[in-house]
Amino acid sequence: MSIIDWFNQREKIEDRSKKLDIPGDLWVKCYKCSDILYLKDLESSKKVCPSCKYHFRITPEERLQYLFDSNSFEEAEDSIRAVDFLKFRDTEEYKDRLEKARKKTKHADAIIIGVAKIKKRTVNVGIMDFSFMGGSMGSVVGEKITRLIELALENHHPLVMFTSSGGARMQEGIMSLMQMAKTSAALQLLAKKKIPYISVLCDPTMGGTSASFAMLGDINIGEPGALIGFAGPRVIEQTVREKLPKGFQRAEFLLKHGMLDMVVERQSMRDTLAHLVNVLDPHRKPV
Amino acid sequence: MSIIDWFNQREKIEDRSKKLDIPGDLWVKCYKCSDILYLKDLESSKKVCPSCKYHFRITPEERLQYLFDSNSFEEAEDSIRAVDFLKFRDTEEYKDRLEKARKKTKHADAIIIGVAKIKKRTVNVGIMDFSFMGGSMGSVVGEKITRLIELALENHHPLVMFTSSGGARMQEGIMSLMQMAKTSAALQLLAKKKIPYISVLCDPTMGGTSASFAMLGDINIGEPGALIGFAGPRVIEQTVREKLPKGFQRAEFLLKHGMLDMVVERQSMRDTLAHLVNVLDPHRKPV
Amino acid sequence: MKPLDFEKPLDELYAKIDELRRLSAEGQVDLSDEIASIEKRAEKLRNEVFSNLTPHQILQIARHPNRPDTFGLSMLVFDDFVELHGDRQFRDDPSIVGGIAQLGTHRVMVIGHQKGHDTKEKIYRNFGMPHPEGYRKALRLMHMAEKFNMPIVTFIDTPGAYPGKEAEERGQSEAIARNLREMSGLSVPVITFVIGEGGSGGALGIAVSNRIYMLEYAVYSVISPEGCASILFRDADQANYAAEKLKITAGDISNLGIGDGVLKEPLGGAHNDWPHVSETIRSKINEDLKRYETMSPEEVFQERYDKFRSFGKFEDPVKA
Amino acid sequence: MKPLDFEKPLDELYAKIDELRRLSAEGQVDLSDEIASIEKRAEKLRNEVFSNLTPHQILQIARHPNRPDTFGLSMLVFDDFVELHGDRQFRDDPSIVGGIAQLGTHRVMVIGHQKGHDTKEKIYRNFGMPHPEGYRKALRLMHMAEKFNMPIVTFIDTPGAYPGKEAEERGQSEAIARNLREMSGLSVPVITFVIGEGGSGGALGIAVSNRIYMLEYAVYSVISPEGCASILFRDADQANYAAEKLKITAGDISNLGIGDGVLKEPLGGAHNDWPHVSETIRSKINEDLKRYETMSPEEVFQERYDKFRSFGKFEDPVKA
Ligand SMILES: [Zn+2]
Ligand SMILES: [Zn+2]
Repeated sequence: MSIIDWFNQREKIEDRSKKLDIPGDLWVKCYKCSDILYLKDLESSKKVCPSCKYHFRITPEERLQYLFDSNSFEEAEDSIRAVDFLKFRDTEEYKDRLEKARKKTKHADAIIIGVAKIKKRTVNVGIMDFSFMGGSMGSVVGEKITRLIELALENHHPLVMFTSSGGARMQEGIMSLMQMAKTSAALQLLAKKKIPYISVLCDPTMGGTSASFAMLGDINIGEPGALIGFAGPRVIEQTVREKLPKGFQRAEFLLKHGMLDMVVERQSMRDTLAHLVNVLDPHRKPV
Repeated sequence: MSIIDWFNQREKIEDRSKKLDIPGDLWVKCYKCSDILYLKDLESSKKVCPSCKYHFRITPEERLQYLFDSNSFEEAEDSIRAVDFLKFRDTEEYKDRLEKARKKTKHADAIIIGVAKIKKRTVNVGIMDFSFMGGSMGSVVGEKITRLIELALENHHPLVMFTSSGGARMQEGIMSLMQMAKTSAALQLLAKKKIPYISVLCDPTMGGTSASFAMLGDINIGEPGALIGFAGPRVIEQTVREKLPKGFQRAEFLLKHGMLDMVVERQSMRDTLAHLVNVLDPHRKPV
Repeated sequence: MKPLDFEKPLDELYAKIDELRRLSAEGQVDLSDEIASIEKRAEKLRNEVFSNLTPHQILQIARHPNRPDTFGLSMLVFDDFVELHGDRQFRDDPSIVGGIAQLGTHRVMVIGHQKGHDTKEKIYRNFGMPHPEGYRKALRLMHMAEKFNMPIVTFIDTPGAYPGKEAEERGQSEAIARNLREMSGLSVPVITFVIGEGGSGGALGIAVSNRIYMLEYAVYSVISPEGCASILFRDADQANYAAEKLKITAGDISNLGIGDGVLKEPLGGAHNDWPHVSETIRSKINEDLKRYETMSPEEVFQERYDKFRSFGKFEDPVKA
Repeated sequence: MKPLDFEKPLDELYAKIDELRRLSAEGQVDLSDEIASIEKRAEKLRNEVFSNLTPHQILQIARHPNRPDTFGLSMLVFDDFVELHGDRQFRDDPSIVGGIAQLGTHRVMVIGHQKGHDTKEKIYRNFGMPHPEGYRKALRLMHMAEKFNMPIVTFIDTPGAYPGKEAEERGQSEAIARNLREMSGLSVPVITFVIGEGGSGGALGIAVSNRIYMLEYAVYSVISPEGCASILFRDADQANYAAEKLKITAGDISNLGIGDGVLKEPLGGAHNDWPHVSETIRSKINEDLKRYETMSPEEVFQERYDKFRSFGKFEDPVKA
């Protein structure tokens, strides 16, 4: 149900890093403090607003670039494709939505997975892409995450997930719900084998994604300001008939409520992850 | 710390079933509703006030009589005796307190243990005695409980504990604190061996007793109205500087707060225990 | 009891029959022929109505206020149900109930949602919408079941996990996620019956099971059709259509390979005959328990794991 | 910084020395002989005072506001301490902190009470008195340590578990009891340092350990001497006497067979020299970790179990 807010806000969301087409240069307006930022500056600060520390949503490519050793990412399982097995049609056909999302993001679905190196240590990494149909989890997302976990079960390297998702993909009905159980079940095997799993919850991590693999890290890290929860704020407000307090369901709120181990700024994320991977890695030979 | 209230209330407590010496017959005044009850009636109702259902504190002998098959109890480890190894003296010497308590209760310390049958099934049973120095846990209580658990580890019969205690026995200093860990550690072995443990929390179960073996039942049962908690009500009131609401730390309150599986009246206790023992018993041959 | 919308014509016929019977009984006229004829028509209409229910109509039956519930089934299907309470952490959540029961020589742990029937109970049970502590109680009981080697039976009937403020504060996501992971690792069999409304993660949180049976008029969905309509169609009135598209009925769930069978309900729906439904469920459980007795804990685990591992529909040219 | 009561005469001498030095420095008179003489007296007095501390005076040192704390020691003893938060259920309790650190090639999980120093931090950390969620966070971290085969180091410094309303509601007893049971079953070694106040169950809840070391002026007690006095003696002023009777000092705890060693503090107490204390603790941990490297998980478990199993003083004519 949490995906409700996200679908309602669709346009607004995609507007967040709206480019202002001022001739000559490219400028961006901060979603939070409304400062006008020079795009190059924003990029060199890893898409964190220098004025207010707002963490812009970023693409999987940007995340790889900011956090992992250059060119170390090797994508896996990139041939899997979603099918419209329910012949689902709302205001648009699922098929067409998929097509559009693929064109827009240049990705086959809402996640890429593979292995990458972080300060020379190999990790299994999955990065969700909110701009692909709200990062919603259908069969492909669930299958790729599961295969990524299976990869970790083979190579014994730590697993690092970056989540950003409105929840389950309604267009795949009950099958999308089952991906919650499938991925969590695979994590159960991972836990049994004592392979470390670090979950980095990015903005937003809601619904079926939050209520499955995202929350199950040995260590859960939040990005500053990330919205994280089961039900969406709008649904909650409708249910309890009151306005939610400022900061509700933000990463800092979850930290206080015991759900996250830490909230880490994007600037320090690479160091933090590299350190944790180093400390937890069962291989743990000096690199 | 919880034992504070209990020591402060000492006289009051021992007054609870004060006998009114009316010539000719023996009458008792209900601690809760102040009804004057004919002692024989009270005894035939298992020391539950017919008017208000107040559960009087009872002796280990009464508990055996009300709940277990007649004469089925075989006491174990009854030779262990407390020693005053700290030469503890407050307003009285520990030695003298022990002596008085032994005279009063006819027990060596604040617990009896052994095997008994309940509807023909054998169980390992421990029964604490609040009237022995407030049911406080010193080395002897801790040791007897631990040996009882070890007995269960050998004979594989379920363990049933009846707790009634103000907490650790201060007169044995740090050694009494360690009994919490010793008994809980033994329960860890019991859990590993999957031998069922039913904890029946009677009035009162506080402090170090509550914060160790009493809370660790596979199934936790409360007696109606029993006071159960870590800190005593008076200490809490001093700390938070407000009056506690009615019913705070009573068995029904703990049920609501998820700490107990059920609250069972003394009248149904035998049936309930027999049923649970029957269902959980790993031997589980029909009797 | 108020009839459901699509039952109204049927209900009118029954009212007619009752009236004729009363007249007959008063002895003024013999109306037995007329009665027989109308009864025949009613029977036919009933068969027609119930063999052509739309998903949205089925949803109404699934949500029927007199739908059999977890407590009722615990009493009717099993012997000696004893309720156990509490998550040992925060609260006893009345919207998920559980306890130990017996079935012949078997002991089972029964866990299920409880919506409540009258207004007071509904509020007390939060309309069957659990808080995190409900899932944590369920998990505690499941771990107890595993410890004592008891099969687990769960009954699903919830609009969903509660979307409230405190539920979020106390980690609704964490509680459900943990259950999914832990249930998948259990060494005892878990048999699930979707008896009413299978509402999304709120249902799945106690339904990572070896067997998932759907009562004939139960539903199971990733989102309520109303919710789906208002999001995707931006029009809550499209709930009918969404109910159809989402494939939420017992038949659909089985066709998709998620359900392991549809359990026939008495004509008119399970709310008309709880004992009938209980009998169906009991014999299903007995059948399954017999099978699980021959399986090792590892096989039981693996069966459930393989089941959920297989869920998903996609194209994979490489592995195809 | 305010001196403790029994430090006052000493403090006055030091003030005198400072004054003489200042005069000397101003070049008016040469006071070096006098200074040397008073320094000698101060040294002697200091040795006298600290070799004859009463348990109650030791308690004052143990509670010294500048006593080394868990955060400080985590930084000084180890490398790269990373704090981890939360119980994954309800709240992150700031009165128990923990995280992963390194010590040479070892990785360890560090957990301890944090009282706080200034008023604001003290309130934030509830004066080091944990709620149930503090114990649950500790347990989560201990299970993580066990999963990844990390030894655990705990630092004890608490007046006790918080005796508050919400702590009771959320199961203070349950949380502590569970920790006692679960800690006793850990397959990784647990090394505990009582660095300040070892307050009853609130301390024990993270101290079911293979090794229990006491800093020289730390205390460990079943109840605070003040509490004991007001209960048993019905007179809070008897706290001095109770402190003596309860046997709470490092020496007493070791003599009773509970402590595994007393770690010498710098003269005047650990609050004067955190690095000194850290060095002592580090070398103790290194020594122990070397030993545990040669032991199997089963042996590590058994060592701790046997230790706690042996606690208790009683007469047993039958088994004697
Ligand atoms: Zn900004
Ligand atoms: Zn009464």
